[in-house]
Amino acid sequence: MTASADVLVPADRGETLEELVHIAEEHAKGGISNPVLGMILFIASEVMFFAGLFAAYFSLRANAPVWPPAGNAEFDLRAHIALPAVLTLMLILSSVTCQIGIWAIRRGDRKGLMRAFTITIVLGILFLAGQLYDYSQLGFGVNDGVFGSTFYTLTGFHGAHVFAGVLMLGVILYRGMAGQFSGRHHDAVEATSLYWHFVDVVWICLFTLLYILN
Amino acid sequence: MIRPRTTLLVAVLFLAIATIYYALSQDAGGTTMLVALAIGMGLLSYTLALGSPKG
Amino acid sequence: MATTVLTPSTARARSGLYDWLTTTDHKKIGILYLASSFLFFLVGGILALLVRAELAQPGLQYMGESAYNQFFTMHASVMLFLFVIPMLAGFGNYVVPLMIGAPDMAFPRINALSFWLLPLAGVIMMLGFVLGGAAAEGWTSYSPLANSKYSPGVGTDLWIVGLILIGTSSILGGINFLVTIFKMRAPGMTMFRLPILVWTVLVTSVLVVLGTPVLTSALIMLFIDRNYGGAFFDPASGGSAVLWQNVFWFYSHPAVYIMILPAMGIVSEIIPVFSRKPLFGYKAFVFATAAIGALGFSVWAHHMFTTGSVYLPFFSFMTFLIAVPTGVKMFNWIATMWKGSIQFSSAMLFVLGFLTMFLIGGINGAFSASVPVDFAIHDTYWIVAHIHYVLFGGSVFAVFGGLFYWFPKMFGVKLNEGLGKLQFVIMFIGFNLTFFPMHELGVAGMPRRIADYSPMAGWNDLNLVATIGSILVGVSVLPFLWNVFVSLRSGERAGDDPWEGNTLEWATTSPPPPYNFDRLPEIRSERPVFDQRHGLPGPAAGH
Amino acid sequence: MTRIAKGIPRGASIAALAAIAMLLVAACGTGVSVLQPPPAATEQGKATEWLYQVVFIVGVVIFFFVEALIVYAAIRYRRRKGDDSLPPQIHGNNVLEVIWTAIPVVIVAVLFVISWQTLNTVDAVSANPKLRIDVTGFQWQWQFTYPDQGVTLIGLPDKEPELVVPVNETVQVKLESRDVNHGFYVPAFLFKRDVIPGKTNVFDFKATETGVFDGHCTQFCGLLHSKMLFKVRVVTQQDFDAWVAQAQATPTPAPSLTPAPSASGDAGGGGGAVQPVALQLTAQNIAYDTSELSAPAGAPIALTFVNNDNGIPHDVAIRKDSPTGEEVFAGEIFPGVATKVYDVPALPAGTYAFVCTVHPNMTGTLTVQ
Repeated sequence: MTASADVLVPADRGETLEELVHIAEEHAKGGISNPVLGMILFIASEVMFFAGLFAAYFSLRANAPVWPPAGNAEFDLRAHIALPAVLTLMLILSSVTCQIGIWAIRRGDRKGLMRAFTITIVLGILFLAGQLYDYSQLGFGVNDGVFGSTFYTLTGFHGAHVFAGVLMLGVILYRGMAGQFSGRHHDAVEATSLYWHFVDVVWICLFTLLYILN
Repeated sequence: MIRPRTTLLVAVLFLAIATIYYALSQDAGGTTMLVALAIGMGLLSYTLALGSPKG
Repeated sequence: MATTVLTPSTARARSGLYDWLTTTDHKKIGILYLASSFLFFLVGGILALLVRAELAQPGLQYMGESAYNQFFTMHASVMLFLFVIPMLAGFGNYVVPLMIGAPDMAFPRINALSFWLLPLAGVIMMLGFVLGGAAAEGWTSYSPLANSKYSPGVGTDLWIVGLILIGTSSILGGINFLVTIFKMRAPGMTMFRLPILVWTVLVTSVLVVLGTPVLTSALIMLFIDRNYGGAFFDPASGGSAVLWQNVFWFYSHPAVYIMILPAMGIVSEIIPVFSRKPLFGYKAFVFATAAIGALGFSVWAHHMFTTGSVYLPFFSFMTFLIAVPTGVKMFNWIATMWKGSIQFSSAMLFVLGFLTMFLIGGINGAFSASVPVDFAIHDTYWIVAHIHYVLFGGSVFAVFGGLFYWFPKMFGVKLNEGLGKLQFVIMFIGFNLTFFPMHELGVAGMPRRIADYSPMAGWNDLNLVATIGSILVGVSVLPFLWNVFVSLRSGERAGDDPWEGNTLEWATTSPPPPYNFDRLPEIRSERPVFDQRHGLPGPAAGH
Repeated sequence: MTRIAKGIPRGASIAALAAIAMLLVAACGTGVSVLQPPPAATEQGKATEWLYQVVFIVGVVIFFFVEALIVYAAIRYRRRKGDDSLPPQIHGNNVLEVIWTAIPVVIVAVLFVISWQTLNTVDAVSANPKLRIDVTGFQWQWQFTYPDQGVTLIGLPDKEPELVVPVNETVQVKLESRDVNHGFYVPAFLFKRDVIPGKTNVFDFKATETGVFDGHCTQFCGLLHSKMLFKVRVVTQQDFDAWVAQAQATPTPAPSLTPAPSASGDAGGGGGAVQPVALQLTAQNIAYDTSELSAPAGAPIALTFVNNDNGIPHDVAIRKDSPTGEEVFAGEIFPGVATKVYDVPALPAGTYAFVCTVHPNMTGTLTVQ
């Protein structure tokens, strides 16, 4: 080994002062805001949370000799698809209204945000109520073998996420009424809407898997 | 430093691992987690690269 | 460099207990993390000593199987989830914002929440001991053993709840680190000028953010099985016992890297400073860290070779592959010391201990990557030796190195070097006395997690040696406690930069002001403080 | 600089020489075996043993080589007193990085390939083995069934079961669990395989020498995991045949595990001078439903024992004073779900313990007045 082989000076050194100033300015502008970035990372984490539940579902389903397991005619969820289908449409619609709210506040339209988010919250609550009603109509429980366990765990934890989303939307609404958001300052609104969209996407996967591909 | 689109290679990497894994083992559970990991990794690294200041 | 003295009025405006309970200052939260983790280290250590006491001789001398099973389960749970992971998170909390020249973490209040969840979770886990028995299924909590049918006690439910809280704390902490590292860097602190510790915390945070939720979902499924008649892991109702192992290890193998990568980061900060050389192969180090993180997600089933239900060559290959980036790191550390000017401070001694112990822990781990050899040593004391060489000989030695290294920054006083060296010598000898014989016990066939063994099995002497070693390890903590006590009272004043450090935390006062920096040096390499001390390197100024 | 640069290969070669010397000392030390598994007693185990030796030697060489580098660097480049000079600031060397990436890649690739080859030997399962044995694990004992010979053995806490097999013949073991995960491990075979509920694992072994070998449960399985032991006795074919004949003649050496008929009917029998006292006890979730029973002195007891644990064997044994005291009665062990009536003879007044022979943690007090 000789000295010439040693990398004595990293290649990326020696910016001019102008370059340094430029870097500092770029820092000040800085990409995505912290709350939104944090929320997207949290969503990535939630993806893996549901991955664990989905992994259990697929693994148990692959192990089962028949799916849905024999012995309970109620396991055929396609017979129950009407209400969940309506709920799915409601949740998709709520994502649309949520996004309308975002577009409104980006324009600085506070009233538009309030209106859109109120509708979103109402749709979210209706979804939860509809799901609870749906549970009450199903002829099996969480203790009915792997089918009951996976069904209620997947939909139940999704429901819990919808509930959390409704609470977050409520906080946004409350803060919005207090006049805390503007066209320039509405990171919390953006973050909440991303979460709401994510919850929507999870439901579409669940609906497809549990009801259509059952 | 790295263009956000380049970071999606991480997702491709894990999709490749998931594919190989499924081809070899036919294990539904593990494959689900690896595919989800590809999505999670992709989302995470893409936003981090997009969201962070240059340099 | 002149020492900047804080004006007392600003520094002491709000002090006392209330301040510590409500603080959102990353430095105070970091110290809280370290203190709470150290308390749990003592708790876990006492549990370990109880386990070792029972194993010193064949026969049941001090406790029944029930107590023994609770003790080893809680020993592992406390050490992994309430000591090693939070301890390293504590270092990250204290050091990362300083190293990147930020005033605080990105989300200071979430940071406080992350911390306060931990003691809460610890208390919930421990409550089992007074409510009819703590969890006793091993920290891996294999189902169906952990189902309510075979483990009806409330201790397991408390364990699950505690672990979910710890997981939540980790995820929030991981997100906080990622946003901080990506968004709060000082001007000039590009990604490839980040200190290696920051890189390791970054990769660790990715593992935490994407791995921990899988554990959360596994724990929730277990909780549903136990309390609401779920059937996920109950073969009698169509569930799968192997499924638990899959979801559990999908998190818990990356968790091993969560527990070692920041320790490697600490080592990578200490070696260059006490060798007076830059880290050899900085970029190789970054890539090796990323490679370990990525590979870490595709080796989970190497804990399940003996189940007969995993595709063995895939996981064997991936596991072997992890040895490569780990080896790269080892050679880079040695190359950093090569031709250096090595000072044997206590911090450096612990790091040298780390290198040796981690080397053994890496090699004896490679045995398990070879599937047939794993069939011979899996679930024996060999594995106990392996995890302790990695997590104790590795992580804990690095933790003590880090404590000696950053203590002056945190409190403005140095820890006593003599006591530190005494501690190192006792701990190093005690550690090897405890865990090296376990290799021999393992190949001889002693299974792990047994409360008792036959006096005819030929394991008596080695177990006695291991127990004596464990007492030495216990004793070695005493000089440290005394050291902290006397040093805080009358330690040698450290000054801003007692070790001639490289990274930005040494550019501010000891302890730093609440907002961290009055002014930052120019950042043109991964060693801004070194550059400032020796003159900025430029293309023209090559040595 | 040049002087030090020359020092590197010299240092490395010194380190390598030291490593090899130490290795030779370790290898040649007659009668000294460090970190060696017990001599393998099966064909499969011998393959694993060979692989272990290879991995071991590679590991030891790497350890001494790297450790020598660490020690050499630490001593050779220690800071002398009063030396304040700055050593050369070397940031890295790409050639070296490639070398110490490539060499480990080659090493692990070789290890992987030979491991895979050995795995194929160890894991191979014969289509027509000479002897089949069904091994069932349950908390905290083993049951060995020879389906073709009609022999069943079951272990008890004070008497670990012994798996008897002929030497030099392929034996196929089928592993099943009735409750939680267990591990079938024989150190001298250098082999273990998990015993998992809801999943059947199969492996072959061919013992190469006669003798008695210890076996353990290695997968933590609850309270008395450490007591879940067994032995493997490898005998010649003649001895094995003789053993089988003897085992078939004596009606099952250990209590039978055949499911009991639901026996509410055949209880009424045994009418003696004194009318028996009826008592009931239920076992569920590895626990008795009560910890207190009482009965009058001098009267026989008709103890209706309901075992509600599906597939898990229980019984009721009555012992004087304490669960470890002198046994005065032992009922038949049978798996659930089933019910049996035990005819317990009349007992003198006193305190007794009732306990499950299979699960010593299931205990209660029987007061006879």
